[in-house]
Amino acid sequence: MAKIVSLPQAVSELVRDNDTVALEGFTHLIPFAAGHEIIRQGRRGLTLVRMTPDLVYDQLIGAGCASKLVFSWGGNPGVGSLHRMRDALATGWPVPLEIEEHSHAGMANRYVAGASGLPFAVLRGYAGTDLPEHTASISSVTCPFTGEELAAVSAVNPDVTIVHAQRADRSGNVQLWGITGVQKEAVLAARRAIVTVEELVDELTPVPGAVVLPTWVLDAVAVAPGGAAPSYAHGYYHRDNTAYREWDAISRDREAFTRWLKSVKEAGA
Amino acid sequence: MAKIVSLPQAVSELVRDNDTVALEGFTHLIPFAAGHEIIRQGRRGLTLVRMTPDLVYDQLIGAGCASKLVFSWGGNPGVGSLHRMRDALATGWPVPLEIEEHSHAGMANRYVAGASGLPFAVLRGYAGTDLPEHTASISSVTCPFTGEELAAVSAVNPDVTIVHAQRADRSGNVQLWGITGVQKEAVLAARRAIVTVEELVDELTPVPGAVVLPTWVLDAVAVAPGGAAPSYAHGYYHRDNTAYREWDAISRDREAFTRWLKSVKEAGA
Amino acid sequence: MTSQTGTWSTDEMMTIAAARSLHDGQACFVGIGLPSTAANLARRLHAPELVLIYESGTIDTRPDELPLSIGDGNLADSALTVVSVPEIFNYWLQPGRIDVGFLSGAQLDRMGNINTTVIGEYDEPDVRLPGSGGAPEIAASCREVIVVMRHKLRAFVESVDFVTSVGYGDGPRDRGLLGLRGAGPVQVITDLGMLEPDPETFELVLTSLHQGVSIEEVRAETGWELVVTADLKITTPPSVEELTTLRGMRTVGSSDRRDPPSGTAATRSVGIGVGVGVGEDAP
Amino acid sequence: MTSQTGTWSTDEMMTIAAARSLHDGQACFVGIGLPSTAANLARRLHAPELVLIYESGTIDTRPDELPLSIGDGNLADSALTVVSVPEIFNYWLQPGRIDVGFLSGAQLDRMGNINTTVIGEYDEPDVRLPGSGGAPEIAASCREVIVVMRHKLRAFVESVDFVTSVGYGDGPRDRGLLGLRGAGPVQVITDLGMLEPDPETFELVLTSLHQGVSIEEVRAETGWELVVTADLKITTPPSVEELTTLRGMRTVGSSDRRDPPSGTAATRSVGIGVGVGVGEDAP
Repeated sequence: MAKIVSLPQAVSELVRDNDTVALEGFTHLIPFAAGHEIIRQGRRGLTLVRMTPDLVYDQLIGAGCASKLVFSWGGNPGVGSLHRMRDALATGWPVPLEIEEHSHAGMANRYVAGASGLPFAVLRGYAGTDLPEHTASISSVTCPFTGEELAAVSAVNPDVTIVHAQRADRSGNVQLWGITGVQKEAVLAARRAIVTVEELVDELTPVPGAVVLPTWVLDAVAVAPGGAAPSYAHGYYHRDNTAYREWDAISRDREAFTRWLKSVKEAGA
Repeated sequence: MAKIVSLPQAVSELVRDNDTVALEGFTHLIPFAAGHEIIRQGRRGLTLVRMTPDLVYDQLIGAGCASKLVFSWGGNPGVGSLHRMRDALATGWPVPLEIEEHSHAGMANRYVAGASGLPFAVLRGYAGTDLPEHTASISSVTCPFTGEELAAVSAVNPDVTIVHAQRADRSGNVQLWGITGVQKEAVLAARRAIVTVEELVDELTPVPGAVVLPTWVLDAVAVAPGGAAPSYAHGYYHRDNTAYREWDAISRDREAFTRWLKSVKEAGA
Repeated sequence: MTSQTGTWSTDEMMTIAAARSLHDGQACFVGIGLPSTAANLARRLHAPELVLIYESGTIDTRPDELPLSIGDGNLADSALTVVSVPEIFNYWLQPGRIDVGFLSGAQLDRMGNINTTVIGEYDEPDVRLPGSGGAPEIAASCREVIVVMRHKLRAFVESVDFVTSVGYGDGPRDRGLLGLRGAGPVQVITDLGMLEPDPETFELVLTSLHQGVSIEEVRAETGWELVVTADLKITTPPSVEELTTLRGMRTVGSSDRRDPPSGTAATRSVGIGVGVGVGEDAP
Repeated sequence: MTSQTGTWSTDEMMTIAAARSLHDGQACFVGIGLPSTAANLARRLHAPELVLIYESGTIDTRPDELPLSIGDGNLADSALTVVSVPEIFNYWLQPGRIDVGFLSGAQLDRMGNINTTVIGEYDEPDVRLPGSGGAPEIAASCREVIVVMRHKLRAFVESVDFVTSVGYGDGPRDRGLLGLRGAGPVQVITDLGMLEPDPETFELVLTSLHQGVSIEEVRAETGWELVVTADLKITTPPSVEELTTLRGMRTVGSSDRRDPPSGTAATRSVGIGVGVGVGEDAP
């Protein structure tokens, strides 16, 4: 059963140094507020898992929270590169960063395996590409019926998954809709799960296309209005494309980034 | 792209003797009208695939349409046995019936593999049971990462899948809701797909919990109001529990069944 | 065995004992028939936050009336969410996140193994039963399994004709060797009493008698040398609240309230002949 | 190369040529940027029943305005249905039911292989690119792949530094040996012309020049000995309808209509530096 707590309390109790942490949300509902809280609480040595690292992981990497990144597409959508990620990879600033790299199909299936209690998933993927030789979590299996060889990827089971949703009821059942990405799988694959929400409501009236996460598979629900900005929350606010473009200049420059980091830390004080 | 046609035309053009046919619908939205049309058109030698054979397959088996049944639970829910299925198995009346037997988890995953274009699926299943020694489509695979042995089931790819849905638009996009079972997977696993619907509408307004099947993965949509009776269509009509109970007496007796069969054939004339 | 003991039927005792075995806040994988009645009864009594999950894909259902089939419309209407059948098995049952699964069968053996497939040989059976349904994986993956079935000699056998669902296999180490994650059948609730696995051998032993039932009556309906625990208990009889609540539960489409002589859940769902056991009488 | 040829830009020509390559009724797996612009243009011109599928899970989207990211809210709002990301890859892309996939990259080689991962060595790259995204499986599973990218010498290379997405591997038999079901890159559309695989060798050869471009200009931007087909064509110039429709398309959140000098789709989506290629510049 999820406890309804503050975001600082949720992060304090459930996110630990050296954890494997997944913050998911495919373009939509990216849990930025939770990412910033992790920065403020100074977690270190995290293995960050996410299909599309996006700005939120560029920020966590630049803040020195991460020692490893597991991902399938690392860019600033429509803008360019993730400069903090590039800097950490190239120069080890502020701390060295290891990577484990997949395709989207591979990462999605790793979460599916994790959510399903299986040690691996099978897919038609990676054949002929150079990825398998660099990524230990890609292997192959032979179909016992046809003899065909297929790709296998190991399950991902984060210590903690954090997602953002539109709303929760007072028991901690969560509802999200619009583009729902891989959030259900990321939550069900995790040992612990935190959901930040735009609002608490008395009742979760049904919404077309909604995914519901029952309270008994969650550990904490925290109210964080605007918690997905500068990404968006369908039905609540739009994507702040200007912020995405402006991140390019901030993240290119260590000093500009350091100023940004200071402002995030002060915002929590 | 689905053509909007009559049910007799859909069955005539798309269901062939000796086909592997799946009529799916988990308690809800069972495509009885389509089953009766297959009986009227006198198809023979079908391999019938369905998690829960239910009355609809008892009827097809009794009518002599089937040479094989692939299933995971064969009963009249809440009432008792499927007597036509039992008779065919025990005495070969009216024609001998072969079976291929799974668990629900196994059958569901066979459809998932079929829908995913994979030759098999992996699950935690069957371990320690007597099923694998009688069912060739159950095998095992070893996880290439952990060495753990898991069950494998071969994909099901029906020649034709038939499902019933609440409604379609005039382009043949289909919408169903309530308990949606394994219908999406059964349709996507099939080489050809027919959907019977309660009604055609101008627009598929979104419904919470609805599954949508795009017209371009379907071959035919046929309007068949009441086409799921005596099962039910959520929002349209309830399950006819009396008919389920009455089936027990009809199906126990070859003569009573033969009279029923005659009435079904005449209903199409 | 009389059908009434005091002012309640043996089937009512079985249903109420099953309801008591569920704890508030648990997630319970519910079969139709008696498990569904018992789970909904528990939700109305001591376990208002019991999470009911049906294999048709409905999660956290709170039906006002008892469903007739495992896929009734009122299960979908009252559910927190409805998911697909593949999802309910793969994401919800398989990873071991369900606390309790209810099972039954045509045969149960001394090691808790269950048969719902065939009586006799597989290829030429004496009786063809409905088959597996969700049972094999419920038995494998739920944290605990509770078996509910009428205590009959033909059903409580030394060794099942066909292992549809594994209890403790051939002995205490088998579940581990097979990679089964759940604890297995921790309790068997019948119309005569309750059995539990011996902590050492995992053989099912009699731990409780329902009021008015003798050990001899139970032994007469058990196909193995039934061991009785030293601290054999007498099951607490149904309370007035339990009986009143059970009898006040309506089934969908029925105008009758339940009443002991003809309308108990157990009579309806268990007593429908060999091979259609509680929890197995619907897909 | 001038940025304008006649009254249209080279990027407009590329977008319009890409739009023309899509046929009505096809299902198209669309990347953001130029593929999205081209696909939405085709839907407004000759292919009203084109089915647009985005990897964020939106199926049959009909956005009034162009999305900015692959997961924009207007894609969900205008979709026939929205499914999860695992489902879009497993049920929709993987089985080979998508007709056309658009791809691009930082490097494309003579055998149609694409690199969006690194320039240089993997462990110590000269340039770290965004990585795979959906591309490897789009390249493997769509019935056909169309590559759209600006024709630059640094991008059109003899052999890619890293194979992110397989075109024809090392030769005509490789796709079959690898078990890849789709036909591979049947067309490469650039701002200079169009290339297609040679029917025998599967090497990319020049089949069409855009109006005003010379073979020498194309060769100067191609890192291998570019073969030119005997029946080299000149791409039909944009029609007034094509240009008007393209320029009339709005992007979400923008009050500007597109205009050639600064606002073309191609300028926006292709010209954002090495490593963020068309169709790869969003998750």
